[in-house]
Amino acid sequence: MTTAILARPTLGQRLAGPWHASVEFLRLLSRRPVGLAGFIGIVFFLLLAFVAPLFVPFQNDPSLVDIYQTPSAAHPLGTDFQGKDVLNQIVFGGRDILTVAILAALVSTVIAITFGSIAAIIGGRIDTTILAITDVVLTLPKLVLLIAVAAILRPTSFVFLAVILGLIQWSSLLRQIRAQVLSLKERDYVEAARSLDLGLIHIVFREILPTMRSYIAIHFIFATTDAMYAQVFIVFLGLVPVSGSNWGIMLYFAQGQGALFFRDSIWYILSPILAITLVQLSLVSFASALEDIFNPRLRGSA
Amino acid sequence: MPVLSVRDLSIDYTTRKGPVHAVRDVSFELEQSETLAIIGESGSGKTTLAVGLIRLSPRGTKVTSGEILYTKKGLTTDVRTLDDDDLREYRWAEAAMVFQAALNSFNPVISIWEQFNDTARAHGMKDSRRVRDRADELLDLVHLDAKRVLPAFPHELSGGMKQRVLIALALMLEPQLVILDEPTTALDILTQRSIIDLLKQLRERLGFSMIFISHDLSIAAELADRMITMYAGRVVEEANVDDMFYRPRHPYSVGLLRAVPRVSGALGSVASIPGSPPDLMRLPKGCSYAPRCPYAIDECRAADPPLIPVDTPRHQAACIRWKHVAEVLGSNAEVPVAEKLA
Amino acid sequence: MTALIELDHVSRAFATPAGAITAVDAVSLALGRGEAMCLVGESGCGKTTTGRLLTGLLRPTGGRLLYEGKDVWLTKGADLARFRRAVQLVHQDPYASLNPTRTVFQTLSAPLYRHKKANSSRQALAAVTELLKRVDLTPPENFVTKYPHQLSGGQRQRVAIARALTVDPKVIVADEAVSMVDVSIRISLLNLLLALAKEFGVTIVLITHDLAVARYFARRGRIGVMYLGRMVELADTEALVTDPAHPYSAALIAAIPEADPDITRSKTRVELRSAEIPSLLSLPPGCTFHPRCPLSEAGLCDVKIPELLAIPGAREVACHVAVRERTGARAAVTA
Amino acid sequence: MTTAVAAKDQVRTAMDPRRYLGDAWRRPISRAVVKALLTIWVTTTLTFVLIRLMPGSPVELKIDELIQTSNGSLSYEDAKAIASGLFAINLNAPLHEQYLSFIWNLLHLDLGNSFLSSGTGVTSIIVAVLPWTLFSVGTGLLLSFGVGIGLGLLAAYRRDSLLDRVVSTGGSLISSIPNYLLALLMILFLGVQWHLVNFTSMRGAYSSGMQPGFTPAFIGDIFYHASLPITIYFLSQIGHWILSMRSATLSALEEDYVTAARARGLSDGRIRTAYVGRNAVLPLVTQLAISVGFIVGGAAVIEQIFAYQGVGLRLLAAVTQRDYPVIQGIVILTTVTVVVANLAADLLYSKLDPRIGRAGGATG
Repeated sequence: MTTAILARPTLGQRLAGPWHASVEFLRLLSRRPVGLAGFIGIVFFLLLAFVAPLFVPFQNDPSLVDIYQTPSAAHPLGTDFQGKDVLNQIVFGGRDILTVAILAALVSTVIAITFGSIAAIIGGRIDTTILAITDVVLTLPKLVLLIAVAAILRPTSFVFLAVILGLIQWSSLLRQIRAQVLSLKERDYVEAARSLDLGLIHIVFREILPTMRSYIAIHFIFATTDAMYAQVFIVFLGLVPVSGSNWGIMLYFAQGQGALFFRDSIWYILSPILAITLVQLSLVSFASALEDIFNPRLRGSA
Repeated sequence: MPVLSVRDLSIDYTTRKGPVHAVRDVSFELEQSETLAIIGESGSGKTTLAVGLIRLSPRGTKVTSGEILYTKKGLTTDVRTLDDDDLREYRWAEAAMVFQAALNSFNPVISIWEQFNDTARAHGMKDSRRVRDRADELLDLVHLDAKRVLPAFPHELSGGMKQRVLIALALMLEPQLVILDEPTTALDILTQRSIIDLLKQLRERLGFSMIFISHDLSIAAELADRMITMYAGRVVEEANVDDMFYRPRHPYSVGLLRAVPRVSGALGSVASIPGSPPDLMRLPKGCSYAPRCPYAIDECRAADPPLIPVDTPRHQAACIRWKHVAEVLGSNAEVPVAEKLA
Repeated sequence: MTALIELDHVSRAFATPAGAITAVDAVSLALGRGEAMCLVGESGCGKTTTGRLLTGLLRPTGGRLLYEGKDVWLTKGADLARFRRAVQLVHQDPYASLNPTRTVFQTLSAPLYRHKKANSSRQALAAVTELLKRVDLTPPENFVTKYPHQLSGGQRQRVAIARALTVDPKVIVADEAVSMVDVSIRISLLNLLLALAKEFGVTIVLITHDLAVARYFARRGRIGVMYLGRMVELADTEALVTDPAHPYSAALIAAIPEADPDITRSKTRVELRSAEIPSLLSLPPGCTFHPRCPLSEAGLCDVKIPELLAIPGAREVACHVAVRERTGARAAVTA
Repeated sequence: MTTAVAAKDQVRTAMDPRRYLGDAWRRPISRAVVKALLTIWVTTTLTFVLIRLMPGSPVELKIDELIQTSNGSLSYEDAKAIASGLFAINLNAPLHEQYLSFIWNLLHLDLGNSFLSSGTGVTSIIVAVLPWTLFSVGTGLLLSFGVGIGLGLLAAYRRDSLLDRVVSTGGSLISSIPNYLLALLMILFLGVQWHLVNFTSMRGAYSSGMQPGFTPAFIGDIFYHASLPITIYFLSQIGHWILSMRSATLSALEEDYVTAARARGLSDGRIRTAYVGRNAVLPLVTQLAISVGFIVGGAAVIEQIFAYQGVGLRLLAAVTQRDYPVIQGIVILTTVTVVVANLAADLLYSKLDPRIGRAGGATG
């Protein structure tokens, strides 16, 4: 036996655990081509949105002679209605949209985990109240509400936008988290921890939440896709003040300027569509692969 | 002529890590009106064997060799070769199965009557008035009130009632063979008693053959004519019930009998079997029980011992040390093992 | 001698969607240090609830739980925490009682750290090794780094027992602790629990539906038989299995199939008047067993709730008829 | 195990009158009704707050606008009176009275008048457009639900076959593309690039010369105009149904009662429908209701892209024109529609699953 490792078991766990877990995880992921492609896609778009702008110069000068050009060496994805380079806009249009989506997902996931756990663990009237609010919010036609709220409040900062998006989409995740915690709370090992007097903090953070890690990760990814959907939705409809560059705004202009019906503008309009679609696809296929890995019941026999 | 004759049956199931040999070269015969108990612990392959008999194995399971010969009115067929339609007919009309999880054996969203009717229609009884009469008669046989039970949904019945309904349903088509997987495990003592008595009564009255699978030796002591002990997918001993309980010859049977305390009579020298069952993917060389066996010698680890006749031709054990076991147990009196070893 | 832990007419009611039920009704039970006793009964008899009332995981809706003579539910803070640790529960299902994401070492060391029994990982490792040896998981180094899914059912149950031992409990309530492990290793687990009672003076209450297991475990102690929330008989083990006084105990013993063909096939049945178990939602008046009881007397059993009374033969029984006949018999002898 | 342990609440608390709402919340059917009423109340209150109380709220904006457009001929009070009429709120009354009269008007389906076409009631505007949205969304949803559960069931039965891979990968691909992008792609390729579909002729809910009525020509025309939105609703939802049904079926297939039904020799068809399908579809019924809310919202952008005259397009027009009474009315009525759909689904569920809403447990 390696007493050396055990002499510092917590450190040993920290070092050996995540490393082995990541290797095992990548091994399992490598057997799922779709999931692996999704993972690579996510890494690619994160690099494109957050790292590439550091190396590429920003081109924002309209050039009226170059409008709606088809792809060429100078403009690999052609130009838009103002003659601006499309590829450049794709590179610079990712950061805001991904930031808002991730931030919104964070807001909704944190709300769902916090109040879902509180409802499940404390129970009683607090549970009934939280559950009632959640059920009501779950039924609301959220996109209609989003349109109304955006139209009236006109969010200008993207943090505000992220908070609004996060605030409308936590409900179904909260219900699921609550159900999970409720069932975990009844587990014998949690009862054992109670009778060993290990304390609420230990029970929540050592016994219950770690078991839900993968579950939360998967739902965080799905929440990101939902937030991105809703975000592009209201940007495309022109309901948030148009400024800066992002893929949704590209679409908004493309439609507003009638580029949709102009045959040569296909690269201009297709680029943001593909960018958004590929991000969504990557997220969804990665999340599905995670589900597959973490939930053996759905696992194929392969 | 036996009703069922199983020969060298082997069943594997595939996992990520490779095939698991769940059932290995199992052979036995079941006579008309005979009751056979198959005893084994978790992982012994007894349930895989039971569902294999009506070819109901789950995905990823494969019968790798052997025959399941079923005989009716002098005609013998191999269940393994039946086509889909014949197989459907064989299931329930010839061999009915009462599952371990009787509690979950009913579709929760349709009434008990519909489940009776479904079964009848599947076997060509289209006249629902006649099905109704038959259902009334069967429920009466298991001492249930048809008027109350038939319109009910499964969740409205207690565990014992569901088990009775399932037995009634099993007898609907007058099968020659009834297979019961842990028929009383989840039930309370008094309910368990009434189910045992009911099975005895019905067997006497209707004359069907019965195979039941259990880890519970006492059910076997109550109901069985003959017994099989399984360990790590193999039959390690086969004997009539008295020989098995009072004159076991395989050390695993001995250990199992000694591990179960009793309520009446002397307690004797009760003891567990040391160690735990082997990993079916990495079976030890030779006899798979050898690592836990108090009587094992070097020879035991050399080759897997075949099932050979001991004492009488109808008593077989897969142990080269069976004579030694007989010596240790001493007299052949009808005294339980734990007392002989005390 | 005062009892270590005592239930004094403890009741527990629950609200269910269909109405209120009383799962445990005025049960009294006093246990001494190092005692190994069993509670038996069928499902719904309240034995599990009684076990949880003993551990303080459930609050009684009536009666008192006494530990070292003090009412536990009147104590607070440190005293209550001390009680919680002194009484530990071992669960039925070894596959659910250990957290799948934590190693044996993590499971066992957390309470050691929490209760200052170890301050460094070196101390924790030494203590964990000691605990593993005590529950016969040897060599311990083979087990410390294992996750629950790498262990067999019996091994998991031993880890669960070791976890209970981390806080030096005075009482262990083992709820069906052996019913889900393989038949062949049950006795060794029971022996482990018995050794704890004998060597360390831990009081152990084994809750089981299996009278044979109860007889083995409590062979030098007592068995309590419960029916629909009430204790119907509490007696020395051999007295109970050879000569049950309560008609329900008698019916159970007569009904149990035994692993011995000669005995089991020649048992005489106790015929009950009804096979139907009354619902906890509408319990019969008087003795709850009277609608099924072969000895039931109209005007007595269906009216008056029998109390658990001590009668000759090392037992207490809650049955009007049994008490009358058995004490009457003694009166006749002495006369 | 005693069954009693399952019940967590103490008797004491059940007697507490303050727990009545809590108890109602635990009973499925009363819960559905309470939920419906609560949701409608929350939305209406929310819109009231948004319109009336937010700083720089539409009411204040409107008053300013009225004063400005009249070049000072209107006093603040007069402008406020006009705004009161437009919003159907008496702005001089105390807040709680404003709120009560707002709710009172609402109960009489009086949602005020549109800013732009004065005299036109919001209710009549909505009544004119809502049916078109309900028709297209409903058709798309039911089609995708039906086809989706069929394909999901099939994929689960042929697990790991080529069909399964194609259907479930395809389903997951198509469900991850936002529906408005699907619509854009459709216009881009089918219309502009390949000239397969004449989009301009399909604008509107029906052709201009058509006489509304139950004539085959009119019905055909309706479907012609709605075909694109319906296709999009269908495509954007079908993946979800396929995947949900597939996984629900896979878990139903592992249930003991399915094995037991096989052992009884039941035909595959009967097992597939009554034993596997019926149990697998149950949880999806609830999801069906939730997706109604989602699609009705998504309809806004789809209707705009295809210029289909439904409630979504009207909502967007109101937003650009800052016609707040119409926005408010549409939000409230859409919510009511969605809530009614949810209520229907909840009731349907309790009919389909005998375990819900029936007193449980014969004794035995």
